[in-house]
Amino acid sequence: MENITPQLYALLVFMIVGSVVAIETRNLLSAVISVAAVGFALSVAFLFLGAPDIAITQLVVEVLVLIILIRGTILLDNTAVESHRDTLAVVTSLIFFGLLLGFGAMIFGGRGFPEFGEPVMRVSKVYVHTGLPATYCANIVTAVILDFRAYDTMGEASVLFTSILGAMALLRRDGKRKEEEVVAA
Amino acid sequence: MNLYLIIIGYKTGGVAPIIEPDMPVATLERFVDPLPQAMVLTSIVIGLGVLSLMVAMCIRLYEKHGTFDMSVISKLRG
Amino acid sequence: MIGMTLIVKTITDFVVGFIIVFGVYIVLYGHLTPGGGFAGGVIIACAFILAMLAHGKDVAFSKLPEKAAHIIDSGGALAFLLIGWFGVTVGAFFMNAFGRGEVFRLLSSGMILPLNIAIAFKVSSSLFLVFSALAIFRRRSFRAMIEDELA
Amino acid sequence: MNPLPLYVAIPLGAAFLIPLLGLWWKKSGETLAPLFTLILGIMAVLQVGRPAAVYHMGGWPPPWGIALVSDGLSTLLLIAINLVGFLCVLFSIKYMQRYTGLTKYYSLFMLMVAGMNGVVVSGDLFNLYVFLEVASIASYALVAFGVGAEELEAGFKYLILGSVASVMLLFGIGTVYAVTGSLNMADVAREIATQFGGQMNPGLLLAGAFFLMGFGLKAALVPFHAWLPDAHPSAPAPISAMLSGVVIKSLGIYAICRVFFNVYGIAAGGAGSVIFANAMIAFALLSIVIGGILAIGQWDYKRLLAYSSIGQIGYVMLGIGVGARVLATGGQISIAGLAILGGLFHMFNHVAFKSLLFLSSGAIQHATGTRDMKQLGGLREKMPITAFTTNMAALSIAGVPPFSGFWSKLVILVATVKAGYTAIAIVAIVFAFVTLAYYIKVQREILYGTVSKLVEKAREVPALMYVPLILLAIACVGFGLLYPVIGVHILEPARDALMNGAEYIQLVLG
Repeated sequence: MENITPQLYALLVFMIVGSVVAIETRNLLSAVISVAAVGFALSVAFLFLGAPDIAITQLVVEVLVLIILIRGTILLDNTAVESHRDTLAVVTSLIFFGLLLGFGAMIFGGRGFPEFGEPVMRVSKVYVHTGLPATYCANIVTAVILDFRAYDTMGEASVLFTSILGAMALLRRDGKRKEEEVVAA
Repeated sequence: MNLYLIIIGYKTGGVAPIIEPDMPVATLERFVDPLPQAMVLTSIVIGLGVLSLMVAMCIRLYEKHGTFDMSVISKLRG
Repeated sequence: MIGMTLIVKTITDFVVGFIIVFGVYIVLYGHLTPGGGFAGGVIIACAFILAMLAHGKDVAFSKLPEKAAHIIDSGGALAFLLIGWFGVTVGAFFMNAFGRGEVFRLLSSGMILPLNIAIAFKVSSSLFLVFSALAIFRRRSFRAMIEDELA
Repeated sequence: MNPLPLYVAIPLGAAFLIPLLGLWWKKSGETLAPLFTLILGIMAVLQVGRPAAVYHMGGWPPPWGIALVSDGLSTLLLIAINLVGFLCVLFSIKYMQRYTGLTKYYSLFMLMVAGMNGVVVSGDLFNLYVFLEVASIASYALVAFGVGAEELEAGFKYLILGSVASVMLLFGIGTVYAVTGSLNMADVAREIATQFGGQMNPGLLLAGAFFLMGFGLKAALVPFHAWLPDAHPSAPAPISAMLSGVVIKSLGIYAICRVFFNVYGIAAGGAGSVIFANAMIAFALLSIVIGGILAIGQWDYKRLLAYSSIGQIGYVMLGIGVGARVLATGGQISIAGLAILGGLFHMFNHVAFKSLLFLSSGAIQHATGTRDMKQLGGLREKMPITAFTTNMAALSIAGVPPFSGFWSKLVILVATVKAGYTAIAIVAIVFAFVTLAYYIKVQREILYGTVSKLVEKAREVPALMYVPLILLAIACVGFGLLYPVIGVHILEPARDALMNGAEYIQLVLG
């Protein structure tokens, strides 16, 4: 069991720097790009942590997000936003950083949590051991999401369906009909 | 918007408790926990969905106001 | 000229096929190797989006008409639900009602493969749709803004 | 056959079918949505009196697969969601003719119903989260459905705050999983009860705080209420009725009850329970006070109703929180039972009268084109049916004696006094009078008084719109008079489901 902690810390520092840049920059495009950089670093981190499924998904989603965000921002408002600091945003981000630090300290300090690298795996032990004989599926993650917990995946598909439908609904040409059409209808 | 994305990213990295990077190795004892991975996969999808809805709303708002600056847009008061 | 330069167009034509094939591979082997319906679907959607970026929306829509994309979108989701419902015939919602097949072969593990395919169809068509809606909306609204300014 | 998965499968199937058929058949939404919601409503009513049941998704036994659970509490919520859903769809048919994209509207509506049903029947923490997201995302889109500047901004605010809530919930669920190694609610509950016993693990405390914040945001309890006064007035009226009537309850109150009573076992009185119970009472009091004070100064009718929702949710939470605190500190079980019963009864009543108020506000807006109370007046003469139903709902929510709202508030107050929290009870009584005050303002400004210029031209709304109003008005009166029936068959099973944590574990894990 090789030690992967140094690489993880390096990626973590990179992600924190990237996100700070994303919050602090006043140019929308560079914010989008630094967010994407954080996403790619995250994908590499997943690969280190033994989650190739997640790494692939994160990677392709990140590409798509990058395309959509650049497409959405580049021609709209490429000028730097020169406005005053939004105090609310700063306070919220500080609170979240505090929470994250506390969270990280608890996880790594082990107060009440299982040790890092030693998960409880009470339920998932069964998935790992009976996954192959029960579902004939070599990829246990796929076995979990599409067989043991297929109902969740249906929910996930409906989430995507909902949000896409919602986006299409919001992008329709006119929201309300003209008064005369209503009378006619 | 960016802040939200970053939070999503952190959470997905932070939650998964992991043992060992070898997935296809036959020794089952060294497998990582698959359930958090399934959760993270779902949450990535949800993040993508929320993002596309948010971009749609942003574009519509931009069309109405000509800016992304929330202090200009804010007309509703609690 | 609609779309980007000739170099971009040629390379896009060359690459799009490979991307789609790769996406299909990711989908079909989701139960054996990393990946699955969702990741594969996004890859396929990216191929269509690439074609759209390079050639403009008309060429992309001639490959996959908007109405067809709507049908695949709803149909994929409906197929997922129906496969789940098929399980009721043998006992429970989402019970694996198909033959299990042989381990490590393409046609194995029952309903997982069809579910992956259904998700892939759904994801790719819906992402293509939302991207085209975003792109088209932007163009239209800008034209409206310019017209407003002229008027 | 156990009908539990149908509560999710039917509306989801409808939601996928409506846009598909809508490509050729423009009226698909208006035809299919009322049909399917009617079926669901009938199913939910037939659910009353059945014993609690568990359904194993995919045939996998509970800790490994996902279990669906229906007990008294789920049944209560299922009835509320599906019946109000049906009435709101019926109301939408005429009301929504002013909008475009109707197939998308009905599809999103069905997805919202599916999401709420999924939350209510789920027995798995992560599954609850997934369906909560389905319902929330559908409601974000529906709030902004009018795509006006105000609607979009309200929707955007709701989306951002809702996403923050979702992230908190995911943190909480991840923490619970990390500590207990399971996602099934009953399994987690057993693990907490046996492994951690008296003292709470810090991880679980943190997760509990995240759950309280996340679900509190969805329920719009006061420190987290900022989205509600914008979102509710901006949405189309049937959606406001759904949001205020059932969404904040099934995604917020129900989830808080389920997590803290059935998973955390607040009744067992661990070290963390008193903190959580105190937090619930504090949020409840803040909601009552701030909701009441802000409501009285509003001149926008729907905004007034939105603040009133915050105040009334505070009463629901007060009943539940007092019950939780009494149980956690080892007080008398009968008093706790009374408090929880009052909270649930008030929730059930609030479903009826707040949906009614929002729907009738929609009818008023439909007829007069405004919701500014200063421009309205004398509506009683021009729109007698709408005015009558508004009157019923206002009297009921203000707690005037023969109506249902009076009885539920009375039960909550009696339980609070009995439990020894006299100061809290006095605050609640004072703000019950504030509620009365702002509904008197509603009556004076809108229903009575001189007929204003806009009201002059108003006509009574079409039958498809006022039939749901009349049905809900009957419910408002009926719940008060039929309390012996409703109490025994719907509310008491729900209360027992909350108070007997061990029974829930026994039911699911067998």
